[in-house]
Amino acid sequence: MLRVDNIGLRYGSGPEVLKHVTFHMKAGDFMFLTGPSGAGKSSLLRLLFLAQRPSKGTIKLFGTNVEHLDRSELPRVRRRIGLVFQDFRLLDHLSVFDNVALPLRVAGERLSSYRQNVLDLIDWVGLAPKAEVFPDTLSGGEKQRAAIARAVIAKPDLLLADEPTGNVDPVLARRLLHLFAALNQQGTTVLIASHDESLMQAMQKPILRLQDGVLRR
Amino acid sequence: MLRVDNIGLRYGSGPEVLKHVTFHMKAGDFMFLTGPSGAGKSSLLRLLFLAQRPSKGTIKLFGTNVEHLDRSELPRVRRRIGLVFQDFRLLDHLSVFDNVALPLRVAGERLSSYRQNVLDLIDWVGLAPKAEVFPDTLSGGEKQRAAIARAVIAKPDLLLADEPTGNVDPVLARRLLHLFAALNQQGTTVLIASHDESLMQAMQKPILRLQDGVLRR
Amino acid sequence: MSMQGPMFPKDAAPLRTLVAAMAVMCFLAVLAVGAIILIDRAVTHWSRGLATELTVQVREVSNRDVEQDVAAVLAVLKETAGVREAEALPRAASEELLAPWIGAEGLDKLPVPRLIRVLIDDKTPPDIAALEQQIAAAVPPARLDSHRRWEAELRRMAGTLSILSWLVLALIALSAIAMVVSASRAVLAANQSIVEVLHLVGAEDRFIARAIDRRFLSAGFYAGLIGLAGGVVVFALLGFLGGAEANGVAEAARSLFYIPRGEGRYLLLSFLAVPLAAIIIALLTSRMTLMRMLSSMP
Amino acid sequence: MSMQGPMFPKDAAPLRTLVAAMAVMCFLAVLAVGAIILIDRAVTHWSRGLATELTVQVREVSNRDVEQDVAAVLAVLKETAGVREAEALPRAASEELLAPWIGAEGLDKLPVPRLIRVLIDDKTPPDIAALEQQIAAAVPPARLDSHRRWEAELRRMAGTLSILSWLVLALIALSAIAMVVSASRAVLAANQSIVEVLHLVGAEDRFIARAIDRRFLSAGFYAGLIGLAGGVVVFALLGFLGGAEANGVAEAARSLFYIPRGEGRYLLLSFLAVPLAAIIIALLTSRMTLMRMLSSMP
Ligand SMILES: Nc1ncnc2c1ncn2[C@@H]1O[C@H](COP(=O)(O)OP(=O)(O)OP(=O)(O)O)[C@@H](O)[C@H]1O
Ligand SMILES: Nc1ncnc2c1ncn2[C@@H]1O[C@H](COP(=O)(O)OP(=O)(O)OP(=O)(O)O)[C@@H](O)[C@H]1O
Ligand SMILES: [Mg+2]
Ligand SMILES: [Mg+2]
Repeated sequence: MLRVDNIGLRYGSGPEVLKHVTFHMKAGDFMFLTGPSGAGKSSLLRLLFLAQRPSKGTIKLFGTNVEHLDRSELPRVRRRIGLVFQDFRLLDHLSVFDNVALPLRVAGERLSSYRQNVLDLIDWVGLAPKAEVFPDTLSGGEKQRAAIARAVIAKPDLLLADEPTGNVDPVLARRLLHLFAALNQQGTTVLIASHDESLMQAMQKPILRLQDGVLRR
Repeated sequence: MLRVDNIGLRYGSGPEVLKHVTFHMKAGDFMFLTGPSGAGKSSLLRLLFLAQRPSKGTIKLFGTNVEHLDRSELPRVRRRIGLVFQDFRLLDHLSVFDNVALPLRVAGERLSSYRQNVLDLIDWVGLAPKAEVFPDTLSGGEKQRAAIARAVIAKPDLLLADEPTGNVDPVLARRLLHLFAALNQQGTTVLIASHDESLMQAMQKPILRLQDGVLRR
Repeated sequence: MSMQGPMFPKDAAPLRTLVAAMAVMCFLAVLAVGAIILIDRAVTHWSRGLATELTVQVREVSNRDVEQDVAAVLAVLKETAGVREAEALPRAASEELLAPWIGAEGLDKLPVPRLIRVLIDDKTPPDIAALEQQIAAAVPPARLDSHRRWEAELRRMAGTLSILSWLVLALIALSAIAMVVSASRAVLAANQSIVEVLHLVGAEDRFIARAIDRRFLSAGFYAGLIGLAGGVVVFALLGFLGGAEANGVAEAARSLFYIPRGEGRYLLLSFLAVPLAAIIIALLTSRMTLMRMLSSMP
Repeated sequence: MSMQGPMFPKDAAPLRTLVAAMAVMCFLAVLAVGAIILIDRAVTHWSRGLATELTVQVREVSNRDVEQDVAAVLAVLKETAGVREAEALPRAASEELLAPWIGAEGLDKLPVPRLIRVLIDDKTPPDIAALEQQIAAAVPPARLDSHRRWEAELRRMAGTLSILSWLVLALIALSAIAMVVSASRAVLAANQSIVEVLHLVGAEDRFIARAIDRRFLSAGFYAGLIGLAGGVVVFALLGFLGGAEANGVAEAARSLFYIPRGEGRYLLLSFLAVPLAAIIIALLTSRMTLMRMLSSMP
């Protein structure tokens, strides 16, 4: 499903941000990724959703070595991955509805086929009254929930979430993690970067610990 | 010091985001502001740092009613307030050093007079190796620390921080809160919006609880 | 409910700048194209006015009958294709011409040349040089005066003007390209984060390119419309306001709206070419910039 | 260590578009100003060439001595300020002129008018109309021929051209203003979040305005330089490349670089006015946009 082999990463000529990182996830796994600020969690996730190429090592996604994929094949791979960015990356000129629906639209699906699903999910994350609103008027936690809804709307095979609960209250955080767990039950492989020790403990899932770019189990 | 009297706020023709909010802080107070996502914490802070005018009620800052201040007097008032934005708002075209030094530069101080202070503070928040770097290459937690450094560099009389530890690990979060506490000991009034119950409990400070725009003590 | 919003914002400041730049480009280019056409017409008009009337002088020579010579020249002219009218002027007309030189007193004793006024058909003018030789061969003391010097001077000036206005059109086009390129890049730079999100969410390059093309096409369409309309308004104002003074500009500007058969198509085409060029440049730039942007994203 | 960076980014896409827009505006305006000057010089040049040479005809009248009349006219001319040279042409010159009209045979029997060639000082031409009357009064059979018709025709054409190029300058200026305004707004829109942070951090409005002015001033400076240089290069190329063909443009373009005393100041000023205007427009727009932006922030 997902196999990371002896990966190294440096930005430009800077220091190594990731060193010899090796791990794998089977289909249906649910794991946390944690570590102090600046440890390289976001960088590792960026490699996994193909926003960045590693300086060293190989990444296998869905059974194929990513390096061997043609550029034109990458969009299809990306569409199987759901993403929650640490800084949300909502499109400010689109309504919450359109933001959440984005992965479906990009995949060429028609409005009529996904309209109800999108509205249901928006309702589920508690944004029903904000569906028509533009992101710049949302509160921090509301933005984060919209970003999560966008990541899961297409029922991806792999879900990568970068601190998806940093801006919401503990109650809501638990609710959102249940969303991930439900998705996981349906077969989605989930990897979540988080700082929230209590939340991670509550979920009782394996935890990858990064420190200065090195993975310690 | 800070007195909020029966304040109401609505954005445009939307619903009331804050209703009848009344509280005050004496000089040297340290308080937390909490509540579920979308409760109005950021909105209340925005009112206090004069980024927004209330629809109703009055705000007294440093002993004067803000409404009675002339526009030309506001910058001086703002310079007595330190801000941590929920979304950081670092200037991407300035180095971390310049971002942290911004309030001093805006106040007309000379580089030679603040250079060492800024470097020391950057070191204290753990960003020494990143002082020359531009914010878009920082990790989430690093950005947050730079934003905190910017808020405290001028030793403000009032510090308003909007979820200043949402993106850092618990160890670092505690360290940063100690920074606020140290400042508070020197006389700064501190108000911090946060979701982190364990952190708030550890500090043993009064907590304002907002829910749907209403304050419950 | 607001659904299916545009992939790229419709009304951002950089896009508005692009529209302004393209509109200004179109406007100036329409002015330049119009100026070229105006100058061309004015030259045709002037040189026609000069060329439609020729004069033949027939000198009175001692051993020839001047009246016979005039008749002979008229005969030649009548047979020439392109000559609409040829008319011998009375002796008085010639005397009038010579009077300031010689004084009226001496004239009646003198052999005065006869003048023949020749009107030429605008559309199918005869070969003037051939006609000149023909007349000289038939009647040696006859001379064709075709106002050549005048025409040459005017043509030289018009040629200069024509070169200048083409040059100006070229320079406007070049600077417009520079500006549109720069404005298009700014539009794409402003939308870089959107491109990135779309890319990461799994959009094909084609999908992104089509969405951006749509923005540029509608920007180009409005800009072209504004620029074209502005240019036409200027020429219309020139034509109508300038009516009082008969200074040639107004007349020529008005003539822009009088489109003779056949020519209309080209005029319209050359005006439409301007916004089309603007749109194509904007599209090409945006496409190139987008592709460079995307190729930097793995 | 990188410290004291600029308050607003130096090299953002919207700023580059503004520089491009201002440079293009300056370039086109320099072209238009240059064209106006060129046309003005060309007209002066042409009409001088025509006006520097006058001819006086003195008819041979029965009861007067033509040689005396010629001498009298020459005397009048010598006393006239602005006449550089006056010279009676030999009778042969007059006969040559009349020959095509009358035929060489009859001429020796005829009273042929004498011609006086008059050269006029370019800088201080005499009052032609007064001179005409003076000559006619002194010597009734003498007539001054000043090529007036020619001059009038050329002046009309030149006037038309002059109006057109002023109009083009005005239109370029207007569209440039529109463009610079739009580009300046885009620059400010792109920097809105920076303005907001500075405002909230306690910057005085003056502080923000000064920081932005600095960007616009340096943008305007570079743009002006580029535009001015471009314009000068075009005129230089026109002057040097056009050398082979003596078509008037090259000569006139070259003359742009020959700056007579006194005139130089104005020429330089009119060229410099162009980037200055661009900078002032950009500054005003940015200031107005900034103030509107700030006044929306409490
Ligand atoms: N684009 C970049 N260019 C250069 N350095 C970068 C870039 N992105 C991240 N870094 C650096 O790489 C290191 C790891 O960053 P990363 O964002 O992966 O950390 P993180 O574990 O997500 O931290 P946080 O918990 O604070 O978000 C940091 O020191 C950061 O400054
Ligand atoms: N500019 C705005 N225009 C309209 N509505 C807004 C605006 N800013 C905030 N809101 C709305 O006001 C409400 C309160 O927002 P606020 O940002 O104050 O919440 P918060 O308590 O900070 O939440 P969080 O913990 O998620 O950051 C939210 O419902 C939000 O959507
Ligand atoms: Mg991170
Ligand atoms: Mg908030």
